[in-house]
Amino acid sequence: MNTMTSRIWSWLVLLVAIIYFGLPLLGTFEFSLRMLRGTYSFEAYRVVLADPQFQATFGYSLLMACATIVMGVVLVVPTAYWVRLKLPHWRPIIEFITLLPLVIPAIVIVFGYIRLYNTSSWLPLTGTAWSTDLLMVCGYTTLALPYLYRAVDTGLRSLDIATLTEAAESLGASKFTLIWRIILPNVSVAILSGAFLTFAIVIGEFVLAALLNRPAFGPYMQLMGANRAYEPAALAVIAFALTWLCMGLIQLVNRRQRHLAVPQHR
Amino acid sequence: MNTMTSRIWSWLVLLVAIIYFGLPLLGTFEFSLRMLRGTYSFEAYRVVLADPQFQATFGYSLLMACATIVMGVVLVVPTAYWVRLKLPHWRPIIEFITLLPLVIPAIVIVFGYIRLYNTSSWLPLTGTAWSTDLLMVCGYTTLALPYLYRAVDTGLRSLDIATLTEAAESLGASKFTLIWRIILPNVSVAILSGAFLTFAIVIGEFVLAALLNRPAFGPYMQLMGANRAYEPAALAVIAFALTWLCMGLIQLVNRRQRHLAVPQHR
Amino acid sequence: MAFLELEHLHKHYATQTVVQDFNLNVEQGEFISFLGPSGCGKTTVLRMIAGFETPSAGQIRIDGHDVVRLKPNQRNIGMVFQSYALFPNLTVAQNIGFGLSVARQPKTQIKQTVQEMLALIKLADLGERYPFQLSGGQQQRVALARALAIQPKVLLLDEPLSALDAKIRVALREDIRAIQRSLGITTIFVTHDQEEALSISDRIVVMNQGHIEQVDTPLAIYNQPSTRFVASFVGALNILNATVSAPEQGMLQIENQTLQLQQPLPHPMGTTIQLALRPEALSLTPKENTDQTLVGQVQQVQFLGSVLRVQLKAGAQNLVLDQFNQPQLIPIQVGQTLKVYFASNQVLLLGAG
Amino acid sequence: MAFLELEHLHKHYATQTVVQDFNLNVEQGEFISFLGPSGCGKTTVLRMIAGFETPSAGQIRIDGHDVVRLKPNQRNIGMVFQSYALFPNLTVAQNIGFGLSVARQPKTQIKQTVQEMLALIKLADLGERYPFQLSGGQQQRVALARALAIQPKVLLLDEPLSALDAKIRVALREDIRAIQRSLGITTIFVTHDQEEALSISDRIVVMNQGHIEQVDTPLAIYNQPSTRFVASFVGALNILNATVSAPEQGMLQIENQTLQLQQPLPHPMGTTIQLALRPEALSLTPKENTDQTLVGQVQQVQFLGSVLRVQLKAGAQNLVLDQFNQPQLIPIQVGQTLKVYFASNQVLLLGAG
Repeated sequence: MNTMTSRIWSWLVLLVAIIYFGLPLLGTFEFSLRMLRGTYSFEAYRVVLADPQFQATFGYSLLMACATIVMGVVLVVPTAYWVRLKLPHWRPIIEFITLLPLVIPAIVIVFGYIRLYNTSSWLPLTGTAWSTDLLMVCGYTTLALPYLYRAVDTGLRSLDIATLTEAAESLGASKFTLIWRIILPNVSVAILSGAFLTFAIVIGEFVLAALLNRPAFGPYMQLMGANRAYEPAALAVIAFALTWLCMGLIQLVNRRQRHLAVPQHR
Repeated sequence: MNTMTSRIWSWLVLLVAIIYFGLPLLGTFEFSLRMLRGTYSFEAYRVVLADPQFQATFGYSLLMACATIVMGVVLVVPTAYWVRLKLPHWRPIIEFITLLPLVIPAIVIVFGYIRLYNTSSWLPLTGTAWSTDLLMVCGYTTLALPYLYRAVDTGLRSLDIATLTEAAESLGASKFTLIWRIILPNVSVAILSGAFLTFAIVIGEFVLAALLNRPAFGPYMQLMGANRAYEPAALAVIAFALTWLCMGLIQLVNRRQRHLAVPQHR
Repeated sequence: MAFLELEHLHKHYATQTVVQDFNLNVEQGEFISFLGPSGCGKTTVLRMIAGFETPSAGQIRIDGHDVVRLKPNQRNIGMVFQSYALFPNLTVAQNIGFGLSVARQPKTQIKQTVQEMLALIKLADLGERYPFQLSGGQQQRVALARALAIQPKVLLLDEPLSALDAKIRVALREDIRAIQRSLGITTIFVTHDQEEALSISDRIVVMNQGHIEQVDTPLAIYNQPSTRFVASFVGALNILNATVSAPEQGMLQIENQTLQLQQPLPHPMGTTIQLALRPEALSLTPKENTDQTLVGQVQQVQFLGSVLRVQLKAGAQNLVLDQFNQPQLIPIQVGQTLKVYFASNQVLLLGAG
Repeated sequence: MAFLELEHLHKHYATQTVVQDFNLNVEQGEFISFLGPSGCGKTTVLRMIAGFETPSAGQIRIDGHDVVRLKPNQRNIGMVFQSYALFPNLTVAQNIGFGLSVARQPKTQIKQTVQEMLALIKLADLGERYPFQLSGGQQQRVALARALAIQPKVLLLDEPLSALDAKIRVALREDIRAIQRSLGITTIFVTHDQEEALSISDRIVVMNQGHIEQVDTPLAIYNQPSTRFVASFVGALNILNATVSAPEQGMLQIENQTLQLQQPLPHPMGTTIQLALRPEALSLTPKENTDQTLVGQVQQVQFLGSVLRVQLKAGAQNLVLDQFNQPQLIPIQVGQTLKVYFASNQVLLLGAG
């Protein structure tokens, strides 16, 4: 086929990507370097990273993110497996449920949670710090569900779930053994990419943390954004760099897992 | 297999869904009915729907959503097609680009846009209302890209793009004819579901509209939320009902498009 | 008492019956094939034995024990699938050892069994490979080894060769048979390919629309088909309409040509009955036992490699003849009239049509 | 000047050569098969003719015009794919009419052509169905009609029968051949199945590792293979090591048994050469032209339906014999010693081994 047209398209895609994402990012980055008047410097970054508030809130959100990922994986992997195996007609419904968080604004969820689990309710989860954290992890899991479910479901698609299940059963394995030793390792890349997104969501989340009044990174960012000029730009760039790091790691894992590759035809 | 275990799992999934989504929603709904003291009524809904501000902002956001969907489809369908056909090794990169908006907070994008296209820049897009709208549609397209691209890409997965392309070419068709007459109709369901998500995102979006100072539905909701008690709850319920409507429509279309079904094995 | 007993097995789903009144006794060490067109229920019976489907009615006994209520992972049955179904994240050795590791056998024991199995399937050096690094034929060998490693009571093979190329298919089926013989394992092999079933089996179960048409040895299935379905499904067949002219003498008329079978016919004079003749039972040259002839006009000559297939027309009726290709044969011309010889004891009577 | 001319076609990718110096002239109306194992480059040549691949060097002329620089949609070539590649959103009639509609033919004209095509593929009533409502065989017929509707100069078929069941495969290949004959369309058919190629083609191009091994009629390919690859790829073959004992008289020793071929041998006395014999050239009973014999011991008897395959061992050498199944044959026992008859003119000389 015409490689010329192919080239032009490739460049067009790149151009769109640059205009859409590159330029704003570049603008932000350039701005973040101008904290010291008249010269480019990393002063903004130094200030941000040295702030004990930054370290505390980031650490807290990191912890929340990990808890969310664990809870999400435990919920999602068996569910996605089971839906594919036994309830294929349920898939549209499940898919719909996992999309709800995108559609119902986070504020509705929080609003509902606070009404349901406040100190005077039958399950006063907002009473203590640890139970509020638990509530928050539940909320974050809700927010992360669509990405995690979709990622895992896509990962499962490349497996012949039904036959692998039967093969494992005929060899004497239980469902638990199967999920732990066969399914989980085979969707590990999918889980990783879902986990990375979960991480990004939890780190940046503001509404839930603010309303439940927990010391998370989102409110801290918002505070900085409202009161400072250069630091938020630096924070955005840091977040972006973290993202690239994660992506790089995922690519690396991907390359090692080439046994999932579909055989090639000529 | 054991239908008992299957049943238990089904109920468990349902239970989780109810606890996560149902209860908060129900709480919100119940609250929205209590505008008139001592009795349940739809007063909050009447007030909301009668508000001319509601009608104006909702109409404006509706228009923006449609423009975003059109722009998104025109960008995404040929790109996704081309990437699948010619640049399979580009897929991880493209996938990464489409994920960026989830990770880079909207505020960074807007911040960059305003710096780049303000009235004193080389392309003063924020100068007039219509060019600001254009900028906003671009921004929304960016936000909607991940969902739209993933949906279309998933839709394309069930087609043997390479062979269909060759078949069409051997029959004398150009690439444009192929995309218009074969690819687009075959991913129409995927586009619809992507469009629905785009719609939901644009209707609820706040940051972009507020910073560009356009009369959209998001800022209106925020305003109501800050100043009223019962109306925001009513708005959330309305948004949810709209969602269900869209989902119902998609299911309907899905059922008509059964020729995309994968043949079943026994 | 047979080793594997299937009694009055039924299976129906909401709207349709897929298996009805299936009865079969399999002796220990026997190699049985289920043969039939797709949708005939052969795979469903196999899956009921494995435990992946629950019979609507009937009994399944292995070695005297009823297994219907046992879960698949309690039945100790080896299963090989059409799609290989190897675990993609495990090496070949780990795949083969999976069942033993699940059963918590000691590691040294597992290692030894895996080595034996690898030697058995002639892939001793490939233990550390991953499934995606193997060819289809090799993957299926590994799947076979994996199923055999747990020393199952019964080995079930669900169209294991369908996904493979023709030459590999033939080689692997011979290997499967040899391994089965050497281990003496009771085996059920599901296939829609008649040559596969005929070449590999001790006995064949021919199925159609959920019921058994015939259970017999390959030779008997081919040479004495008991139903019209078996006759036409297994092997190619010429079906001829003939009119009985003298039942006691076994005399028939086909398009004004007379045949005389060596047996009286149970039909009154004037009845139209159907005869069947295998293409390879016909010959263009007389042989010692060919006591019957038919004359026809050549419609088409097809060269299939080892076989030359001649399509003739006798009046309104089609006749296909197979003969081995021999370079010195005189070429046959389309339109030519030829005499076809055959033995009366090779005629299958299909009854009044 | 031939209708389709391929001259010195080469195709290489970065690291490997997939087609080298491919030369072929195809006459108008000819039916040519490309036969070879997977990866031999046969599909690549087809795709170069269609325009989906660009040759690294060489020329492709159709009806005298060089088409190498034309895009696929300018070449007017009909293509049928293994996976059918029907457009899932169009009905059968719309699929068949797609090429005409792209060419902006008037609607009445399109409708008429579609009707003719539907009649040609014997699916006249199914025009309003969608592809997913058809069986595999029907879908492939529609794909054929779609390719023929645009009245292409050349019809290219890329393993069109590989995805179908055995019986449908045979029926459809005969239909394809009949349609091709009736339209007189120049056709290239790619396959890895030798029986398919032998039964359907005017000429066969046997390919191996990117080059042509032999181009000839099916009979010549089978009976006079010009290379060892062709001999062993097309049909089954016994290969025997023999020692030349008297070159002028054509005398050979195989495991202490003497053969005498009817031709002098171009090898000195004492040379070890390889002979090839088709399994169907061997017989258990003497025939008029069987002037040679070998004695062997029965290793295995396989019943394949119409054919009974006997595997013998003569000393250290394996010998496979095919004979038609006949019910009255005396059963052959494993271990039995048998005499095998064959004609010296059926022996293929493969040269010094």
